Amino acid sequence: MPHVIPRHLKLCSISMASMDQVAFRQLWRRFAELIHENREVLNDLDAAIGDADHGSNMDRGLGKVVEAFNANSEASLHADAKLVGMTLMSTVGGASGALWGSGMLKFSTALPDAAVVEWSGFIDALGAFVEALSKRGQAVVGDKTMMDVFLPAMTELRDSVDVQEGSEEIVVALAEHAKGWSDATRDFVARRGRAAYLGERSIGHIDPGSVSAALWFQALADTVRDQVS
Amino acid sequence: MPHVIPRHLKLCSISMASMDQVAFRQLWRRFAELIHENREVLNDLDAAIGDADHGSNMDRGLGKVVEAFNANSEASLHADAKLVGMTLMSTVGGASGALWGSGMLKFSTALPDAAVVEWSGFIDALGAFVEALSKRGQAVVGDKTMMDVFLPAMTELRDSVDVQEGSEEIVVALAEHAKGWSDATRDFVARRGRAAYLGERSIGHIDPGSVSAALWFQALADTVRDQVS
Amino acid sequence: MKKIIDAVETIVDQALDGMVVAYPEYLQRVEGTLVLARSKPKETGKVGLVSGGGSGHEPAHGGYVGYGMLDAAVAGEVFTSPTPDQVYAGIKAADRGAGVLLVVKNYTGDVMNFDIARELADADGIATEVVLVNDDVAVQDSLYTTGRRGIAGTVFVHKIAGAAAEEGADLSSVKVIADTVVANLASMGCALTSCTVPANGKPTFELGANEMEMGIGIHGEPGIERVPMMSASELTASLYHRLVAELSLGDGERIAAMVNSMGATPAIELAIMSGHLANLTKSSKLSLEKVLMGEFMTSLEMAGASLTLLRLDQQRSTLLNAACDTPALKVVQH
Amino acid sequence: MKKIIDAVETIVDQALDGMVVAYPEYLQRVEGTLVLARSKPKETGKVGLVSGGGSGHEPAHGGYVGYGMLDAAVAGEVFTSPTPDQVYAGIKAADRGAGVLLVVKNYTGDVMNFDIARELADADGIATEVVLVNDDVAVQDSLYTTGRRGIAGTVFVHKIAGAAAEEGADLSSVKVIADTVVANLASMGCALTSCTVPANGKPTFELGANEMEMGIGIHGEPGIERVPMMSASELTASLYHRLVAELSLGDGERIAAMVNSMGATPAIELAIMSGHLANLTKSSKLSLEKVLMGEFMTSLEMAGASLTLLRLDQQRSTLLNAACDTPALKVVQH
Ligand SMILES: Nc1ncnc2c1ncn2[C@@H]1O[C@H](COP(=O)(O)OP(=O)(O)O)[C@@H](O)[C@H]1O
Ligand SMILES: Nc1ncnc2c1ncn2[C@@H]1O[C@H](COP(=O)(O)OP(=O)(O)O)[C@@H](O)[C@H]1O
Ligand SMILES: [Mg+2]
Ligand SMILES: [Mg+2]
Ligand SMILES: [Mg+2]
Ligand SMILES: [Mg+2]
Repeated sequence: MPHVIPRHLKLCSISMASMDQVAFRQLWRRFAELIHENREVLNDLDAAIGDADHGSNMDRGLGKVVEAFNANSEASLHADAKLVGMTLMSTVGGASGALWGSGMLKFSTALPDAAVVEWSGFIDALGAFVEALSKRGQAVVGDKTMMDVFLPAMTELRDSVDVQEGSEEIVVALAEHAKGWSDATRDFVARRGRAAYLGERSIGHIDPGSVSAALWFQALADTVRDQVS
Repeated sequence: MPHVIPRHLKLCSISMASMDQVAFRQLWRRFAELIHENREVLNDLDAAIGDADHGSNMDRGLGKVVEAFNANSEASLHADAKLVGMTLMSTVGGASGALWGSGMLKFSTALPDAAVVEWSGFIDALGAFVEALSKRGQAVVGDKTMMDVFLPAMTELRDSVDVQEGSEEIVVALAEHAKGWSDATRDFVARRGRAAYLGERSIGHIDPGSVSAALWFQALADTVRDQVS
Repeated sequence: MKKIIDAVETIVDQALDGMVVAYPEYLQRVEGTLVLARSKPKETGKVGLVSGGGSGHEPAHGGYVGYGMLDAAVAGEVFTSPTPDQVYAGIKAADRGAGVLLVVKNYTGDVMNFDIARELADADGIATEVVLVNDDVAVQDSLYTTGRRGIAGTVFVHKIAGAAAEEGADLSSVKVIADTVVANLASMGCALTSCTVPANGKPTFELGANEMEMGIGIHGEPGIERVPMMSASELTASLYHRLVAELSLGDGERIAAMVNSMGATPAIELAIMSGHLANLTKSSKLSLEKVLMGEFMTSLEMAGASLTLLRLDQQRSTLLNAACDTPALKVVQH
Repeated sequence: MKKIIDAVETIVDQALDGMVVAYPEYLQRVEGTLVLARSKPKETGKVGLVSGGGSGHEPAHGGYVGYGMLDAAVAGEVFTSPTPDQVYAGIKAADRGAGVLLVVKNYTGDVMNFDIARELADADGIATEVVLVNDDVAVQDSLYTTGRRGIAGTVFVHKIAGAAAEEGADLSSVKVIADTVVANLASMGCALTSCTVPANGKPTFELGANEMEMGIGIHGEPGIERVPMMSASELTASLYHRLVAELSLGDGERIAAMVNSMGATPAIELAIMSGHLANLTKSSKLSLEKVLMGEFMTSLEMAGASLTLLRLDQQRSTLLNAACDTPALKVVQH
């Protein structure tokens, strides 16, 4: 695991006032790593209540994102995010591909044609992303999907953004909460996605899409920590 | 196992001068029992060098022979043997069905339209049976087939027939020899039948058809023993 | 995992090329895509039909591309719905100027990816309609959730809507016909063994030596109940009665059926089920006009079978019996 | 043993009835026999074609009964050659006054049972000829033994001899054509898993997780070598080169091929093999004119595949491409 930050540094409250292309790409590279490491876990979770491919899907798509980053140096954050969106859209497939792909395209349109964006602008773009997911997938909190992570995470970020800018504390805490929200899906009855076919039998299994969503916030935390260190 | 003869009786030399319909049917009923008991063994032997059905084939056919006996009381040995031949021919299938079926039809034509035949006449009919098998199957001794039992058994019976008529000693010894001839096929390379496709790889496995042939001689021994007791 | 493959990543790409090798007179691959289209496209002015979905259900869907059925089939990775760009390529390949009907099995992933593709086609001025197939009665239908899944009955939609399109019906008529097929369609399957998703490398689930899973999905998704192995007679009756109830089929009604292998279950077992099916329909005084028996919508090498019933009326019967000529289904006029 | 059956003893009987349920426009069962015959017999004065063998190889052989192929198929118990009375019933059903060609796979049991049936037909004044199919090159040919086995290539004999008979060729001409097919035919298969003979209840053999059996017979008979799993590319090449050598195929020659599933191996894997096949033929400058891909000669639920090559000349090519219309193989003129 790269970018490991010495423990004592974690204690100081440092913030990231803005997100630039380097950080943005680092975030997605880190996400790709985390997904790759958890590929089997995600497939196994999906095997229990779905079709055993969520890890393969995300890993395939994020591998392609990294390849796309390596092959293209885009001129702006907008272009970078669009690259991510187009790549995910065309390589992930399945429910998660449509959601992450169309979501990231919305994300990109909310980002400026510039190399850097204020932290609050980044949060707004993330808001557009989550809104796109809601629209496309129609899932609400409690439906046992990735929205069980994205929706509360968005609320938490919005609540914090006025007070602190990209604080390491906030994103580290958020990553932990995200993990918790994901774990909590274990007790839900799935109402959206493939797991919904199981009805009550979906209880007792964590939703794979919520786990990958939580990993994204882990990647965000790791990135902020690394950038501010 | 019915028809068990107390051990001490085995020592007296008693003979069967002729074979009647009762004995003939008893012989086939006993053969059917032995095959049924060894069904799995025969299938397993066939699995090793063939297609795993010799036990099923023989068991199916002999079950039908018993059914046919129960349903039809024929007027002569000839008719009984023909019933056996037609039944085997139309229900066993595979190599063994063609051989036992056409063999028993020849056997029947060698038997008189009477209820009883001299022991020597029975041996002659058996000779016709074995000859039909040779003709149909073209197998010689050493080819790793049922002929590895039938051909030497025929020689032994012919050699004995002048001296003793249907002696219990002879048929009991013959059953033992038949078992030995069958066991000996283990070392042969198959040249006829499905096992021939294996070539050298057939070495080390006993030929299933030789085992069922040996069981027929066991049935003969059991029948003679029972008849003379 | 024992499969005749080279690498997990190239399975779908290689298999599509292989389909063209085997069926050059039927199929061509749209350059640079995962789309199989008719090698001889239909006349302009006729409605195009596109279906698609994850791979691993062969012959679905490439096997149904040809006269009287589909114009293009879009493949995704194994058991993963195709991406919108691919679906869009399929739409373009199928469009002959009269719009395109998309046959979509009702899975969130398929629905969303096809929806995005429709948005792309819309921007391009290609009219599209969607028929959502949700024939799997193992799953309770509900407005508040994802609803029912689409499984083997989809092939009847291809056949009947395809025949209507071939006859020159316009887009909205083809859609109406397709929707009435779905409204009169019910399927349910069972698994005797799991399949192994190549990217995953191990069986998706485990079944005991005497267990079967009723209501299995075609992606190895869990079914509704794990039960002891049934005889062919019990199994067929159990599926049949469920479907008859679901469709409220009554005396004298006309039906078509599909006895479908999930993959490993051999034809000899399907034939035994078909025999029972004929007897069951006789007992319930249904008129069984057509049986499709074989591998139509598989789940890789899963052992198991599904039964589909379709209520027929004169229109559906005529279209079902209309000539078609595709790699996997040919109806020859006698 | 997990199978959708009712009882081991009734499998074949039930499956034959089920075939008629599924294909009433093609097949009828000859009353009281295990014979499937055309529901619409061909014109009198044409040579009849009968094939048969043990069951468990579906669609062989009942699936090939129909216009341009067989007139009757005779079933035995699973993996057990049919009995002479059944074969004889098949001969009678197929006879249209011009004699009957029997297509027999070269197994002792089949050969002898068909021979006995011929003796019966002879006594009845029906002329018969036999073509012995022995395409399995895994087994060394030898005059002193049983010779080679007949496997999937048999379907090419049905197709080509069937087309000749349909065109009105007389018995000896049909036999000559069938014999030249056999003389130019080579096949070899492999198994990834065993099958389970119903009457036996357990797998015929065991293979390790990374093992395959090369040269497997279609009844689960041992092959020639147990090897580590190969990639699709290695496997196809290994089978292909063996067949090319066996047929001494040289630059520019025309061939047809069959990529056949042993049962459980799904179409997606066959398609990958077909892709390799096309590349291999290109490299060796052979002209691959036709590929039959699918389940043509199976071994119950065995996983594995076989490859068949047939050298074509103009006559065989024409007959191969002639129209045929059977449950399992349809050639539609385009
Ligand atoms: N309608 C929906 N809205 C939001 N998320 C969804 C929806 N449907 C499914 N998901 C998410 O997608 C995940 C499954 O993704 P994946 O396995 O890659 O796709 P598929 O279900 O098509 O195989 C689920 O675990 C769930 O979190
Ligand atoms: N040509 C032959 N001559 C004599 N016996 C033969 C011949 N071919 C096969 N057999 C015998 O038949 C036995 C196999 O019978 P069976 O398994 O019932 O038929 P199949 O081989 O058709 O499956 C072999 O074990 C062998 O003893
Ligand atoms: Mg999934
Ligand atoms: Mg055998
Ligand atoms: Mg999926
Ligand atoms: Mg056999």
